Order: sequence, then C-alpha cells, then structure tokens
Amino acid sequence: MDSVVHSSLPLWACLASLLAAPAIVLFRRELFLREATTFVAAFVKFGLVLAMLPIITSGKVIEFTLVEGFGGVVAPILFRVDGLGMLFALVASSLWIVTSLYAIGYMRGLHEHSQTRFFAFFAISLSATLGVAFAGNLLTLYLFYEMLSLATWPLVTHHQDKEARTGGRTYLTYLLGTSIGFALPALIFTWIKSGGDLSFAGDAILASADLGPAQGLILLLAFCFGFSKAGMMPFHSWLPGAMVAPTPVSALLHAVAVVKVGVFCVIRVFTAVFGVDLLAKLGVATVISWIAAFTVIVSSLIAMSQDNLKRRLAFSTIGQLSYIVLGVSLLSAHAVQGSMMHIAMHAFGKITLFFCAGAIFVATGKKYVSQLSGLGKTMPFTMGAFAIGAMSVTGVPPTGGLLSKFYLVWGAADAQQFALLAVYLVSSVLNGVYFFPVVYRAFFKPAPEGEAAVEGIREAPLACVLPLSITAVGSVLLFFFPGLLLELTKLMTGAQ
Amino acid sequence: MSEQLPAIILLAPLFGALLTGLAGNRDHRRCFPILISALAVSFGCAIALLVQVSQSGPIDYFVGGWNTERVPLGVGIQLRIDALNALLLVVITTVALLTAVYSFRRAGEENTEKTPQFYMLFQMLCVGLLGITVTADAFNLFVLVEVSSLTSYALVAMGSKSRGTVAAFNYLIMGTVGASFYLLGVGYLYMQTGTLNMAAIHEILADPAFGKSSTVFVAFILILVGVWIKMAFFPLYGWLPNAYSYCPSTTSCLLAPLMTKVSVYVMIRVMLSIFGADWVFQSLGWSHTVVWLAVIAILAGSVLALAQVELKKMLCYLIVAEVGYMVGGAWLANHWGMVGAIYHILADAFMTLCLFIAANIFIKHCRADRIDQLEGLFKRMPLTSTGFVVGALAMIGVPPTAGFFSKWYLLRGGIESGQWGYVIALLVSSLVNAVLFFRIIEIAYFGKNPAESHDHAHDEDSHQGQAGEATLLGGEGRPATVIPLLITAAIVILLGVFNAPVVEIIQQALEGMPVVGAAAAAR
Amino acid sequence: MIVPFDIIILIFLVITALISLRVRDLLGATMILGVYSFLICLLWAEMGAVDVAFTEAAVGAGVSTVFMIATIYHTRRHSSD
Amino acid sequence: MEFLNASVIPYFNYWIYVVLMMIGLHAMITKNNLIKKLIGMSIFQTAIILFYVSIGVKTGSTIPILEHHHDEGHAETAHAVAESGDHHAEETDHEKSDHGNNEHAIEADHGIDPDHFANPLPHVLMLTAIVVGVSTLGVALAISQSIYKDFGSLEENEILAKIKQGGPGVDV
Amino acid sequence: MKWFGLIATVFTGILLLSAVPDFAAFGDPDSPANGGLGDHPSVSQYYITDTYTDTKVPNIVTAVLADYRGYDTMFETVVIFAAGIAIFAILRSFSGPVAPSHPTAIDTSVEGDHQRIIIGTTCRVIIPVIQLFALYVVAHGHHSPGGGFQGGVILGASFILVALAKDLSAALGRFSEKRYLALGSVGILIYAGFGLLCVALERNFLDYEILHRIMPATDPIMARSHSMLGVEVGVAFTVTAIMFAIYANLSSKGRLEQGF
Repeated sequence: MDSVVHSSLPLWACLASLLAAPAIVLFRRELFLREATTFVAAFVKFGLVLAMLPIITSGKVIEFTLVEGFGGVVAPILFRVDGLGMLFALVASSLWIVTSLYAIGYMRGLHEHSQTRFFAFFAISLSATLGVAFAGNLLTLYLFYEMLSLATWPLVTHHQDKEARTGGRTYLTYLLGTSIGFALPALIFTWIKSGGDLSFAGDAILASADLGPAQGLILLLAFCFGFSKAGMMPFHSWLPGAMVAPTPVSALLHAVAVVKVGVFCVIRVFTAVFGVDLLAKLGVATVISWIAAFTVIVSSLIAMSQDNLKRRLAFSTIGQLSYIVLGVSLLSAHAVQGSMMHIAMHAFGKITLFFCAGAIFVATGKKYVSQLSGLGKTMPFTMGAFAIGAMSVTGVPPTGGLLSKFYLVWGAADAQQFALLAVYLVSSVLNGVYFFPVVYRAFFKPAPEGEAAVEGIREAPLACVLPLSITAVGSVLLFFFPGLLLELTKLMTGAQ
Repeated sequence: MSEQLPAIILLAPLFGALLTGLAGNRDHRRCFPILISALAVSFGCAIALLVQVSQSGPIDYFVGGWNTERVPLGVGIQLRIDALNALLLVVITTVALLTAVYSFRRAGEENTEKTPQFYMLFQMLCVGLLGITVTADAFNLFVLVEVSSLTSYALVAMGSKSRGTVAAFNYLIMGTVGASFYLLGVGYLYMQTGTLNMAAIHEILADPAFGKSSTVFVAFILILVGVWIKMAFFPLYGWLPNAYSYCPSTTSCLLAPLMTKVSVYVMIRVMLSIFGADWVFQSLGWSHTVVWLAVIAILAGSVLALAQVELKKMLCYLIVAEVGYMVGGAWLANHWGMVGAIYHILADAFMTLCLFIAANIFIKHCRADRIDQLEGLFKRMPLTSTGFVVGALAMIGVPPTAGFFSKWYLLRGGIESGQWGYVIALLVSSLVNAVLFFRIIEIAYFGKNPAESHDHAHDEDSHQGQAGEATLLGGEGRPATVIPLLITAAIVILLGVFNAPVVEIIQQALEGMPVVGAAAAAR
Repeated sequence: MIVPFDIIILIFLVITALISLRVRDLLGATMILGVYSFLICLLWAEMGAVDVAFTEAAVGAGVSTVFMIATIYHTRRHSSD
Repeated sequence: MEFLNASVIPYFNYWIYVVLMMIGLHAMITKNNLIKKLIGMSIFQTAIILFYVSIGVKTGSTIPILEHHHDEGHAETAHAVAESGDHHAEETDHEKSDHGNNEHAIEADHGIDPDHFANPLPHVLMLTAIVVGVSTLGVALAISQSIYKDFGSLEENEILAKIKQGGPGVDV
Repeated sequence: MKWFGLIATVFTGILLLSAVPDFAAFGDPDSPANGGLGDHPSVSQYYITDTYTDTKVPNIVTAVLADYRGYDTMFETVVIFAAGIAIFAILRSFSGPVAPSHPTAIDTSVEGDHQRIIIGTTCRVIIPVIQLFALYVVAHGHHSPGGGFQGGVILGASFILVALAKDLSAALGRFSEKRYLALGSVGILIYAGFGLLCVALERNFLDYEILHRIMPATDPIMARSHSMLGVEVGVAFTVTAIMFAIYANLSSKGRLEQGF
C-alpha cells in the first residue's frame, strides 16, 4: 500500500494561479506587470508541481484535507496527489507556461480587448484544472469540475459578439446541463451505495457495494455522460461551439485542460469509483467501449469534412478523447496505461496544432484549410510544427503519439477485443487522412494568384512561434524519453 | 442574564420599534442607529443561544414563571429553543441586520416622510418572525404570525407603486385566510387535547387512539393548508409574486428571504413537534401525494420564472420553486430529506437575500426592471455583479455554494426514499435556473444588443461621464448597499464550505424530534 | 343541550350574513354587518363568554362599523355585487 | 328527522359556524368589490370565534367570574390566600364539593367546581382574535382607500383592467 | 374564479363538517377541552380552580389574559399598535391641503344648523359619561367583564364621537397626532416595561410575582393582581390611541383635516 505524506503543497499549487487572478486585475494598467504576474504564477505553479514529483515517483501519495467532513455527514474537501493526478498536473502546468507566452503574443498581435479579464480567468481556470487533478474524492472533483466550467465561460465568450454568445450558450448548456443532470445524481447515488465514502484512496469506492448490472450500467453512463467534458457522443457538440474562443483558450483549454479534465474524470470513475474488478464482473464497460468507438470513427469522418481549421481540430480532439475513454474501458492494464499516456501525448500534439492555427490567424488572418495553399513557404516554422503535431496525433514515429497508441492497441489485444483494435487502426488512418492534406496543401500547392506578392518568410510574432516550436519539440522528445510518463502510469496500474 | 436570552431576543427589536416611535419622529436620523443597535442585540442573543443550545441542549423558558411543580404544562406560555430554531434565529437576525444596513438612506429615500414608521414596521416584523420561531405555544404562534403579517402588508403597501397596493390587498386577503385556517386548526386540536402547548399536544397525540380521529385529521389539514398559503406553496402562491416585486426595495429584501422560510419552519415544527413524525408519516401516509405536489410546485415555479421579463418577478417565481424544494424535502419522510429541507431554509434565505439586494441595486442603477435592460452592468458594477453571480450560482447549485449542498442533501433524501419524481424535478429546476441566470449574466456581461444600442446610448454616456473607467468601482452603488451584498455572498459560500458543522447542528435538532419515528423504526 | 334562543339567533346570524353580502348598497351592508355583530355578541353573552361579547359589542358592532363607514364615505357607496 | 336529532341538533353551533365560515370564505374569494370581500372576511373571522367559544361552553355553567365580595378589604384576603396557596401545594387532588358562592369557598380553592364555570381559555384566545380581526380590517380598509386613490375604483375587475391598460395612475 | 371559489368553499365546508360528528357534544363539561383527557387534566380546569389562589383576581378571563397568557396579550397589543402604524404608513399624506371638492359617497349635508346643535349638545353631555365608563371598565376588569382592551376601545370611541359630532380637527385639537402616536408607544412600553422589570429582578419575563419587592405594601400574590392592572392600563393606552388614529386616518384619507 502506498504510504501517505501530508503536505499542503497541492493546495498551494492550486492556489498559485488563483491568487494571481486578483493581482492581474490589480495590475490592469501596467501591462508588463500584469504579464509578469502571469508568468511568475505559471513558473511557481510548475515549480510546486515539480516539487511534489519526487515524492510521487518514490511511490508515495500526498494528501491534504482542506475542509473536514464531520461524522459522515458530507465528504471532506480533500486533495490527494497520485501518479495519474501528477501526470495530468505536470502536463497542464508545464503547458500553461508555454501558453502564457503564446497568449501574450496572440492577444497583443490581434489587439484584443479586455485582456486583463482574459488573463485573470485563464489563471482561475488553471487552478480549477489542478484542483481536479489533485482531487482526493469525488466531491472535490465535482467541485473543481464545475468551477472549471464556469471559469472558462468568460474565456469562450471573450469576443462578446453574437457568435460568441451562441457558442457560450451551447458550452454552458452542455457542460452544466450534463454535470447537474447526470453527474450530480450519480455522485449522490454513489455516496448512498457506498455508505458515505467518496474517497479515491484505497479500494475503489463501489468495490464492495451491492450493485446490479442494470444499476451499474445506468450509473456508469450517468458518470460518463455527466462528465461531458470528455466529449463522448452525443454530448460532444459543445467543443466545436467553444472554438469561437481566442486560440490560446482553444489551445490550452480545449486541447488540454478542459477536455482532459473530462477524460481524467472518466478514468477516475473507471479506476477509483467502480474499480476494474467490479466492472469486469458487471460486464458493462463494453457499452462504453462501443460508444467511444462510435465517437472515434464518426468524429474522424466529420473532421474530414470541416474546412475551418479550428473546427477540424476540434473534431479531431473529440475523436482522440474517445481513444482515451475507449482505452480505459478495455479494462486491461496496458490499455489503461496507454490511456493515461495519451493524455500527455495528445496534449502536446494537439496544443501544437492549435498554436499553429492561431499563429496562422495572427499572421495572415486565415481560418480555413482551403486558404492555406503555399503557406509552407511563408511560415515554415509554423507549418513544420504543424506537421509534427499532426504526426504525433496520428501516431507516426518519431513522435510521442505512437507510444500511447501502441499501448492502447496492445491493451486491446490483451483484452481480446479485436474489433475495437480495428477501430484504433482505422481511425489512425482516418487521422492521417484529415491532417496530411493540410500539410500537403501548405507545402506543395502553390499559393493562390492574388497573394503571390508575399516573398520570403512572414512568420507570426516570436511570442507565437516560440511556444509552438517548444511544444513540437516536446512531442518528439516524449517519443525518445517517455520514462517519466511510463513510471507515473505504472504507479497507477501497478497499484491495481 | 443568559437564561433570559429567549425573551430579550424579541424585546430588543420591540423596544427598538417603540423608541423609534418616540424619538424618531422628531429627527429621522435617530431611527437608523436605534434599528441597528436593536438588531445587533438580537443578533448577539441569537449567536449566544445557538452556542448555548449546541452545547447543552434545548432551552425551555416559561414566560411569567408558570413552571412550578403544581402548575401543569401549558398553563403559561412556553418558549422553547432547540437547535433548529436557534439556527433559524441566527438566520433571521443576520438577514434583518444586513437588510438594515442596506436600508441606510435607501429607506429614507423610499419613504421620505414615513421613515420612522418604516423602521418601526421593520422592527415589529422582526419581532413577529423571531417570536414565531421561539414559541412553543400553538396559539401564541398565531398571534405572532399576525404581528409579522400585518407589518408585512403595510410594508408592501407603503411603496409608491400602485400595483403594490393591489398586491398588498390580495396578500392581506390570502394571508388572513391562511392565518385563520391555522387558527381553526389549532382550535380543532385544542378541542381534542385541551391544551395549546406543543409538547403537551404532542404527548397526547402520541396515543394511537388519535391515529384515526377525524378531528385531528382535519386539524392537521387546516394547519397545513394555512401554512401553505403563508409560504406560497404551489397552487396557493398567487399573492406572492406581485407582493414581493412591487414593494419598496428594502421591503423586498426583508420579506423575500424571511417570510416563506419562517412559514416552512412552522410547517416542520407542526409536523415534528406537534403531530410527530409517527402520526404525520405513518397514520396519515400522505407523503407521496405531498411530494408530488412539491414536484409540481418546483416545475411550475421554474417554468413561470422562465416566462418572466422582469427581474424581481422572476426571482419571486423562483421563491415559489424553492418552497417546493423545502416542502418536498420535509415530506420525503426520511432523515436526509428533512436535513436537506432545514439546511435549505438557511441556504435559501441567504441566496434569496443576495439576489434581491443585487437585483435592487441593478434596478435602481438602470431605473428599469426588465431583464433585457440590464446590459453591460458587469463592466460598470463589478462588485455588485460578483454578488449577483454568487447568488445565481447558489441557486443553480454549483459547488461550493450553499445551494449545492442543500441540493445534495435533498437529492440524497429523494434517492433514499425512492421519490424519483422529486429527484428529477430538482435537477430540472437546477437546469432551468442555470438557463435563467445565464440569460441574465449573458445580457449583463455582453453589454447591449447591437440592434437596440441606440436606445440606451445616452444612458451609457451619462455613466461614462460620471465615472468612466477611471476607477474600478466607479459605477457601483453606495457602500451601504454593496457591503451587505458582499457579506451575504460570502455567507452563501461559507455556509456551503462549512456545511458539515451546520448539518451537525441540524441533526442534533432532529434527535429531539426524529423524522423516522418510533413506530416506523419498529416495523 | 341547546336552548331555542340559541337556534333562533344562529339562524338569524346566517340570514344577516347573507343579506349583508347581498345588499349592493355598501352602507346598508355595513349596517347589517353591525346587526350581525350585535346578534353574535348576544349569542356569546348567552353562552357565558361575557368578555368576548363585550369586546365584540365594542369592536364588531361599534368601531369596525365606523371604520367601514369612514372608508365607504371616501370611496364608492355602490357595489357591483 | 332522525339525522337532525342525531347529528345536527346536538352540534347545531358547529353546523352554523361551518355555514358562516363558508359564506365568509366564498365572499372573500368571489366577491368583486373589495369592501364586500372585507365584509366576508369579518364574517369568516367571527365564525371562527363562534367555533372557539362553542368549545368552551358547559351546560349549566355560569360566566367565568368567581363571585367575590370585595368590600372586605384586600390585604386581609390576600393574606388568607397566600396561606391557602401554601396549603394547596400539598393537596393535589381536586375534591368536588358543592359549589359555594361565599368567600370561603373561593379561598379554599378546591371548593371550586370547574364544571360550574364556562371554560375561560377560549374566551381569552378569542379576545385576542377579535383584536387581530379589527386590526386587519383597519389595515385592509386603509389599503382599499389607497387603491381607490390610485385607481378610482374598488371593483376588482375594473382595477385589473386598469392595470392591464397601464392607464393613468398606474406606474408599472 | 366564481366556480373555483364555490368549489373551494364547498370543499372546505365538507372537510370541516366531516369532523363534526367526532366532536364532543356541545356543552359537554367533560369534553377534552373542558374536562381534560384521562390523566391530562385540562388547563382550563386549572385556571378555574387556581386562578384565585394564584392571583387573587376573580375574573378568570382577565387573569388568564393578563397573567397566564400575558405574553399573548402583549403581542395582541403589538398587533394593534402595528395596525396603527401600518395605517399611518399606508394612508398618511403630508401634501398640502386639497380643496374639499372631492365627491363623497354619502350625502352628509345636514338640513340647517339646529341638528348640529342637538348632536353637539348631546355629545357634550354623554362623552364625559362614556369616558368615565371606559375608565371604569379598565379599572374594574379584575371583577367584572372588561379590561384594558374593552375600556380602551370605548375611550377611543369617545374621541371618535367627538370627531363625528364636531369635526376631526376638533378631536385632533384634544388628541393630536403626535400625542396619540406617543401614547400608543407608551402603552406597550408600560406593558413590556412591567415584564422587563421582572427580568431586571432576575425572574422570567412577565413574572409579576417578584414585583412585590418594589411595590409598596404588597405580597407576591397581590403583586400579580396589581401588575395586571398596570398592564391593562398599558393596553388601554395603546388601544385608545390606535383606535382613534385609525379613525382619524381613515376618515380624512390620511390628511387629518376635516374628516366628516
């Protein structure tokens, strides 16, 4: 059993960005100070997460109780850092640094309004994300999950125009609707069934509960659809809607933080709420598998038909998220490991792609795939990074995406689910089909007549290009040095 | 002196009212300090009582000292403070105090020449509500209900809006019917038991012979219907929306959080302390029917709220829905449902207060009360908006606000008792609340609709002229209105985060009057 | 047992109540309400509730009638129903 | 006739109270004129008072005032009562002796037969109820005057029509 | 609305009647309310047998009203007071005098002055008598029907009579607005003051017994009796003031000028 370390580090890691929000508001006139605050907070946060890393890798767990629960009346609000949480926190906090840099370039480049509000809510969103990562029980998880939905709303609707209004409406309708309508009752039902235990520590919450297959299925579905940030069909359409947001938001939140929070919650539900053993006994996980498989295929097909680059990426994200859900629902150790790794791999790949999309928009104002012809010549760094990101998401070596997909496929084989294995393979092909035309068009098609005047390299601002290069390099590095990730995921699957 | 607290808590505002009458007429500026100090004394008493009760159990206080050995229970009037009403006392005094701060200068503007009278009615209303809460005598409760009702009719009718007067008349008619039904019910009980003391009645009714008595049955229905009218439970809610939305702003801040909640308290008190859970849930066996009524109330309240274009009206219909929550929770006939209902009394009082204060500041600021006229307020009034958003989130039930945890307990009760209709209604109403409030937040956040911007251009300019963006709080209301709002918002959150100790106290209260009675436990 | 006196008064009570609600002249209705109050006060006195009867005589038959007339004087005397 | 004898005549007061209450309630709900509503309210409230007073009636009893020759000076009797009060604490059973109208019987309280006096408690309660009734009536009348000032009418349908029109005097 | 009202009324009626056969017979001295239930003797029996020893007040109703249930009565007075303040708050208008041309519903034109003289003279004769009687009712409430409330109403009615016979301003000349509002407050102040005095002497609220310490020449029981008189006077003050206040406001539409 893992030994427990009590430390307030998780709280401070969480608070680092939350406390930065008022400071950002305070410095709203001093642009330099404001952005410096963002950076300092990002680095502090990352540092705090890193500080916890040695403890976690040594096989221990950090716990911290924020609010006590009294005599079984209600669950306490409690932080608990384990391998999975650590992995997610590392990804989120490291990418925040990069995104901050990118956001400054992007927002300044486009002279966006209300930048202060933007940065403040961005910081709050990160706090909520880390809160989810470090949540020690379902109640805390739910609390930060809701906080994240609400804190990102102003970011999604940042443009405050009609489109943003509609997008924001869809966003909240789906996220709040499902979390209140499905997740909350599921949560309370779990609380009753388990006799007042919601903690992730020790055995799975429902491991010893008396639960029939029908109840189990309903509960599982309620959780999976309730955490609709995971984007499983039919509750996926908030994500394309959210693409009205400025690109840094789409990049960090809708490729990393928000959506990954969704799948993170689903993984928690599978591993810590039900437990693999119980699910295997009930045999209900296949239903989820097939829903996820359906989502994977259908979203890839839809992605192919999208001309708006960000929307194409969004549908790709939906598919990739369901990879993770599918992996964890296979209930084999390797697949679960693959799912967890895919959180990180996909994060690096997809954020690169979004950064690229944003950089293209900043530099040229182009939003559509069909406009990208010949762009490889004027924006070689951006498009190069785009190619790497696309490779990673598709799973082509030498990028990190290959590793996680490998584990997923391995897991499917372990579980003897060859039909689902085929789904993985087919969808990888589809990924290629919708990404590589973009790369091809950029590098090998001549620019349209009217724009031929542009000569030489016309990249986006350095603050935009630098981050996307970093994340692209990161994707490649993850292929060569996946040790830490493997270690963290093993901590989780080994514990089962 | 500490054993006299149950009397002093009421006497402070009573003397406050009298002093206001004697001293305030000459100089209106004297009213406010008197009000604040009277309510502060009450508040202190309430806190002291809560501490005392949670440490050493219920307090019995016999007015007139009629509790010697040879005097049977019920000869004099008894006040009884257990954990339940101690909590409620704290809520009432806190809400009253916050509203009092809010009323600073506002009341003077709204009732120029009648400020002392306004404050007298204000304090007498508090006397009534506190009295309802502390008493353990069924008839005394009626008298105090009348004190609070009569003052609230007047407070509603005082406004300058003529529709408010009409609403006050309806309120008066309905209120009188409600109170009379209650009185009649008490009469029926008195006829069967020969006493008016709640504990004594309870003791007599515990005899199973009364399980079938049609008099007791009718008494219960009369009291229940009477209290339902007072709390605006669904089919009987007609008086509430107009009365609360066309009255002066301070009045609405005081009445909306307190009146219905206190009525719910009375219902719970009647159910548990007079009739007893055994009788109500076992002999009567109506809990399914009432929970379904509550479901209808919740859904109807939510749907009607959706149909409103005026902000305060919408909030009023939400109160109707919230009453459904509490009635339903109380009638789930299990422990957690009751805990949820009681916790929701506390939570809803502060949520409603928060929303009403914010709404009143908005309305004053925009000089308009329609939802679509609230454009761009967030930029101009960030603090008020924060308060409003906190209240809205609590209404929706977002953690960690108090609204989430009350829903948590209510849902738990609903699931445990298998009342799925109620569970679904709660969730649907949460979603409707989400739609409602985000519609407002959207309007207030996005600023004006491009289509109709020219209508309000001058409005915008005038504010820019006044404050511009130079100061953060340029467009805010007065500190006296914003500070209570922020305190309330903080309470809403703190009550949520620290719900466990509160629930502990509620459970302590329910130990004295179990929801699942002895008969049910024995089965 | 109930004495016939009671029964007669009770029946008269119902009659006066109905009349006062039927009469369209509000002043008349108020007067008849006064009669009603007076009758009920007699009844209570007969039932042994002298204090209640006394109060009702002073309040129901006396002051509240005056209050009502004061209001009718300032509003409309005729009622539609 | 049998029904009358069995369930109406012994409960005649209660039947009439219900009838009066229905009359009042019906008027409060359906009458169009506000003053008529208030007349209904008065009838409604007196019906309840009638009910309460009826509870307290005892056949063959007298009014709840002990006869008392108070020309004998207070201090002396008070003293005697104080003594007998102490005395009383030991004796708990109320022996029912003949009701005596003399001073002595009153002082030795167990000489009082409760059956000889009407039940005082409903009377007390109803004094309060009457007071509440007149207060409510007063406030209601004030509100109706205020309505008349704003709408020029006391008929509910006319008022509602004016509100709908948003006519003069209506500030919505 | 008509049908709804009828259905609601009939339903209520049936509900109420359904319980009637379960009632104890009318006038039954052994009904639960009158005689108590088995081992629970009814409180009213206690009142009848013990009031005199407890309080030395022969009128049981007064004793119960002002002592046993004095707390109720205090709030009953508060209700009255609240009604007075409420009516002031709703109706009182301070705007300047308005021409008395508004149409009145009732024709009050009196034929000639001689009727006014008759009324005036009669009133001059009977008003003192009424007021004296009112004071008697207040003071004699211990021994006969009556008490603070009834006396107060009568006293208030005598002022109303002044207003009716002459006009409102004449009555207000004797009993001005400032005075009656203050008197209303003072009445409750007296009542609650008695209670608070008991608290100050370390007994429960309204436990008059202890007041014998500060009242001259009383014992605990007479202290109750005397304090009851005191609170009745308080009630009478408030009721007098508020009855007149209500009338004054209602009869002049809150302007306190002419009245009728």
